Amino acid sequence: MRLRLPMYIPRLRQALMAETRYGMAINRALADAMQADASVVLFGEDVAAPGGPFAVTRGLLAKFGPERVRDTPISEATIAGAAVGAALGGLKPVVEIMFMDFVTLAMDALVNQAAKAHFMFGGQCSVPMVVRTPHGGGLNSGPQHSQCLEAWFAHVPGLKVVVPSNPADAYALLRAAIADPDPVVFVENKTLYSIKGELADVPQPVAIGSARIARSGGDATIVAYGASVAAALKTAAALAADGIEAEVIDLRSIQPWDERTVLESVAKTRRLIVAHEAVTAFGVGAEIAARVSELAFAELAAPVLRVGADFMPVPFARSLERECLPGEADIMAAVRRSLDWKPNARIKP
Amino acid sequence: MRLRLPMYIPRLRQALMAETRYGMAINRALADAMQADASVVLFGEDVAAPGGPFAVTRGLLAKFGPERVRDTPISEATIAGAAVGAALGGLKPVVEIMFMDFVTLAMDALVNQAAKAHFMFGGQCSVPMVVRTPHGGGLNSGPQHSQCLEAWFAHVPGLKVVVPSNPADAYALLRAAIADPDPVVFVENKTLYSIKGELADVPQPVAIGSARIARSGGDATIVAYGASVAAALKTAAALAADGIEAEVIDLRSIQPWDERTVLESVAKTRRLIVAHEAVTAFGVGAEIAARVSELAFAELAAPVLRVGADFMPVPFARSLERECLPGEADIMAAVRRSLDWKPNARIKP
Amino acid sequence: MHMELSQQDLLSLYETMVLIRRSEERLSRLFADGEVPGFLHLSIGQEAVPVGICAALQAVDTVASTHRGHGHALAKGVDLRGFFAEILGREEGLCRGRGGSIHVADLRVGMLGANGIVGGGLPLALGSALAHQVRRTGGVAVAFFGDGAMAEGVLHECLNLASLWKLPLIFACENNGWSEFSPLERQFAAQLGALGHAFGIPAVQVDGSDVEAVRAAATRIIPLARRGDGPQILECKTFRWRGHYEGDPQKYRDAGDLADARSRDPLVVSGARLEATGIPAERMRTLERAVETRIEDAVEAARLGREPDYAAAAADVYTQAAAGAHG
Amino acid sequence: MHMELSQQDLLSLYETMVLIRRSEERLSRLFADGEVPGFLHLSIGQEAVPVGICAALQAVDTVASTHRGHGHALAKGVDLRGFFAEILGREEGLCRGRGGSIHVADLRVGMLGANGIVGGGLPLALGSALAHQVRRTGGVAVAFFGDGAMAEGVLHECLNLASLWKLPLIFACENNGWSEFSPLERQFAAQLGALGHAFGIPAVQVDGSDVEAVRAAATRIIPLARRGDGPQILECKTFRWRGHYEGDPQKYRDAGDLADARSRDPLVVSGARLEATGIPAERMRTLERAVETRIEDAVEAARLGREPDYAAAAADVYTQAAAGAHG
Ligand SMILES: Cc1ncc(C[n+]2csc(CCOP(=O)(O)OP(=O)(O)O)c2C)c(N)n1
Ligand SMILES: Cc1ncc(C[n+]2csc(CCOP(=O)(O)OP(=O)(O)O)c2C)c(N)n1
Ligand SMILES: [Mg+2]
Ligand SMILES: [Mg+2]
Repeated sequence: MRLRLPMYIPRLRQALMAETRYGMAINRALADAMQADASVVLFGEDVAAPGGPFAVTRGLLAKFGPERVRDTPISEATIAGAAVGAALGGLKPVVEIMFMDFVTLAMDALVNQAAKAHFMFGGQCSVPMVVRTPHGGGLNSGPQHSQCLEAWFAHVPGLKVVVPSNPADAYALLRAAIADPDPVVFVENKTLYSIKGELADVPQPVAIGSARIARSGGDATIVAYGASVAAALKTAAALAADGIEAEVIDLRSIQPWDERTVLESVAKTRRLIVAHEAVTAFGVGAEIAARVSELAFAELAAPVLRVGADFMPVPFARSLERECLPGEADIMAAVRRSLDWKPNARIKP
Repeated sequence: MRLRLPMYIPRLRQALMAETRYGMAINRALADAMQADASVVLFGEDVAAPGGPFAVTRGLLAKFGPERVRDTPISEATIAGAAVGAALGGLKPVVEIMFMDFVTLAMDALVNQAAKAHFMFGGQCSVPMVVRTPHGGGLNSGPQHSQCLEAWFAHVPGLKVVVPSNPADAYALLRAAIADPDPVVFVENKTLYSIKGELADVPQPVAIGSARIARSGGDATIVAYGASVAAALKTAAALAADGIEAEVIDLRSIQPWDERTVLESVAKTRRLIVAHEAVTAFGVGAEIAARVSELAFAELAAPVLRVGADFMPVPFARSLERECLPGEADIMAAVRRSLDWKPNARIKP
Repeated sequence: MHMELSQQDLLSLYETMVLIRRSEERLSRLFADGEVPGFLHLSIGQEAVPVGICAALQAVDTVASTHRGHGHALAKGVDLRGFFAEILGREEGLCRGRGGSIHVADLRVGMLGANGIVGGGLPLALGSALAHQVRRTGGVAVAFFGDGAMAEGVLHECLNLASLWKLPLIFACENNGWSEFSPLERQFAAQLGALGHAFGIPAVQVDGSDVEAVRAAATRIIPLARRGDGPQILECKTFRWRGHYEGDPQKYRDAGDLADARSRDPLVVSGARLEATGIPAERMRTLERAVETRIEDAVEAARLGREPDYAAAAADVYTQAAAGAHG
Repeated sequence: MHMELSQQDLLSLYETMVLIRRSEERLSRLFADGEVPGFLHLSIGQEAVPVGICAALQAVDTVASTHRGHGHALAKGVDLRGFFAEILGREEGLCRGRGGSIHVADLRVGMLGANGIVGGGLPLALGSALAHQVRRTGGVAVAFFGDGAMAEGVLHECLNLASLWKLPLIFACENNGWSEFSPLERQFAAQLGALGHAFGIPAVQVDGSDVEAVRAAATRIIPLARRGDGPQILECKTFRWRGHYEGDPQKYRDAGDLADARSRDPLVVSGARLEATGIPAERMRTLERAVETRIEDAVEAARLGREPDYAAAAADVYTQAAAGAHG
């Protein structure tokens, strides 16, 4: 239940809409879910006593005890596989894979077991589990600690994938993911952990699969998720100074993704830019671009353009990483290209 | 070097262009590569003494001995990881992952190690290894033995991905993959192993990244790879009976893929259908559709359409699997939709 | 060596073994006739392992199985009609025709599924054991796995985690000496017992062709896991009579090895034991015929079953219709 | 216990340990000053392990390292300037600034790279050992790994395969008792030696703070692997002085544990041994100053280095420009 707050009581509003960091919003979602449902358990590397490598699970061991909050050895395949078995056994495990790069060690459990059990066993059971994992660069962590691999999971029928961009969504989507009967890959961009945002005392729920219009505008649509939403919003603000109104859609869920909201926006703006931090080629943006290019073929005034990381492993050095990862300037350039696109421009192969 | 055969000596031509099965073409490529280069070694589950689960490596142990042709235990992570180390150590390992579904156990080695070493170590070294793995359904093998996961690898900078559709390409692309300094994922559709095709005594080389125009036509372009090429060709033949000439492009390589050949064809036909056996959503077709929709925006007379497996794990029962996997009828329907597309047709979200 | 079983108990074990044997023989014929789609891995010769272990289990207990899972399924009590209907790819199948032989599951009886991934059942069983522990169900989980699966890293991870967390988990190895077409000695350099020992997990080795011996060992160690002593290893030496899958000509196997395998028939071992208890031959034949009748009934029902419902399958990718589109 | 080393040999070991210690201390200051991007995992306190082992290696031998790899790199003889330039993210770095501390590699000296994936170096080293065996290089491969890595399944797979194939592979465990913020006893239920034993792999445990002891053990077992006896395990008990990474406040660690760690300083142990040989204190100071000069030179060079070349990086995703586009 959401409290509707009278806007003329700013002090109350303040109290109920405290500023919270993204990491702490996740922490609160975990605590609230564990409080509400004794079957929710947490395990992963260093999540219990140490409180998580990014301090996201801090305090939960003290609150819920060592039976429900557990440190595991460095055994990603078994962390994920045990989550499947635990989910089949009546628990709602929330497990952590410390960096998304390490899901490479847990793919069998996620793809061959978790994703398929409900379907493959004829609907006999569900697999209510959540895998939390941080993706993304920006910390100069180098090629094996910076990847965005969510497109892999979106390609696997049976998995859901969400990537919240702000504390309120992080809270609400994690609650939704834990409540969801199916396996959800919950992706957290590491650079977001410390960002602040409002989180209501009684936060509004968000359904998995529903996008959010982060800014309205009629001239072009920018679809983004995760850390790229902030870049898209900054780009839109800069464009507004030039009188161009970009609509920014925060996708929030990648699988399923909110096709309707995107298409409605494109029907209005006739221009679409998809931005994410993952490598452009064969990334999430490819599906959105392909789908919108098909369904809105007649409406589009310019080709759908994609903005993502350059085609390389995420490099270590500051200047290299900065140049590799997409930013405001790249989104801006894409919007400009879209706006400037001439109907009879012909790009030769 | 390719022999140019005078067409008026049909008997000689016969002799030099023997019919070979796809599986045997791979076998011959392995044997020829091992003969030519002592650093080529083979290992995997049941590849040596048993000759491979699909008999593809039969006879190689006898020919090249137990040092170079080895059976491994059931340890996919280590098979792939050892290939990386062996490649760094001066060998050219060709390893087998028995079903593509099991690459889920080998992702770390492929994605975090093999794909990145050349880049991440500043170009000091290369990783000349090949992972052979069969994908696809059609044998009622069920959800964990039928997946097509090539899109994952195409999304990883540093890996190359090829999917030959016929014996001659299987031979030539495997030789190219083994000769390639970088890691190549070599995908074999299981239903192709027994198909026959011509293979010259001195086969023509094929470069990774070069597509093949399998049939010429001016009315629509069908891009396909692997087992879907045959379905595309059958569709094209059926269309020809109605006076419609579809051009069929066999992509052969997924990463890199031959953008130029596809764009040239689309410039001519103005219509594109992409067909593959993998799940449509977030599949290889998404990238091709997104890219062509962008680069050929002005040329396209209809939206790029995609044909792939339905969004579900590949089901076991015959009727279910048949309905789930894409076939001629689906490609035909897509071509018809493309041809019938009206410029002002407006599909509501 | 182990406590004497009553004739009735022994007969009941024998009956389940006969059920598995005859079911698989029937499947073999159905496969030869083209009525079974896909692969078929038979466990003929290995029946005493699942039967002996499952006889020591309770309804709350759970088992995770392998690609060679018919015995585990039938011994854990899955519905026989649903079993045949599944393997024949029918809507009435336990998995509505979506899984087949290699994915037979019946969650109602704690059978968490056959598994197409070698070693895949190990962490599933571990997670199930965790659920038993946290939810205090009083149950234990059993991970069945073959000797070939011992080479997978996940065994190591599961031995370690089960030991650290003292999980009620039984590692039940069916050591038939073969991984597909390769013999154990070229596949695995360790003894499972020594491995368990390294992790502080007690291990028992038992003649997997002797259902009483398997049951006795299981009856001894399962209560230990149940009461909180932590994981236990039960290694059963057994024999695979048939090829790795139906249709496998077994060229890699010499006649001696095959003869060895057939020399230890769990049905013969137990049959002889039953005979020694003075059971009338007629009673045995009646039992066998009753089993065969049940099987024929299930086969007939499966044959008459419907084609699986495609729309229902498409709607079952997620537990409930999700918002938005998937593609 | 082990043969006496000449003063000269001992001094050379000591010198390399000083090189590692001072390099990491320097890196720590550079990190605090914001000159090192990313994470930094220091191996201060553990220097005797890589130095003792690498002293027993030949040029042809290869080592696969971990996230805590500075010691392995320097002991194996990577270029010092390239080392600092890499960690500071310069074009002149060993990896042209693309890898950083956690990916330092120098293939010319057989250093196959630090590794961001715990356990990731194990199969790499195994593959390298395979290459040594097949190509008859006469070399051995060393897999360095921490106690935390022992929980990864890949260790099990590698022990098995190395044993089956009798590979010239050294499993070199740096057991510092910590996996990030968690102590060994909550991470791993087995002893590495017992595990090795199960696979038929000989295991030696050694005081990893005593470089002579490490060298002696390495000198004994490496020739066994080299001559074809198969893999060997060398477990070195050692101490991590610093946090898991620089900036880690180590709240999870009590004062006693930290004091314990510091009580066994490999430099002090060897320094005392050297003193006992009657070496003049002046000679030691000269040596230390020479090392410091080399380090300062490398740091200065790195600081003056160029920003890495982005176009060159983009062109280096594959070994040579591939046909077609990647996206
Ligand atoms: C991860 C994985 N790798 C390989 C296979 C192919 N495969 C199926 S069964 C099998 C052999 C298994 O041997 P074992 O565990 O001893 O079981 P058994 O067949 O003897 O019952 C192999 C290699 C697989 N299904 N999964
Ligand atoms: C596959 C994987 N899982 C988790 C991590 C995160 N991580 C980095 S170091 C580390 C602890 C490693 O402990 P240990 O092997 O003992 O090495 P030490 O840090 O003590 O040298 C962890 C969990 C990782 N890098 N890779
Ligand atoms: Mg076996
Ligand atoms: Mg450690």
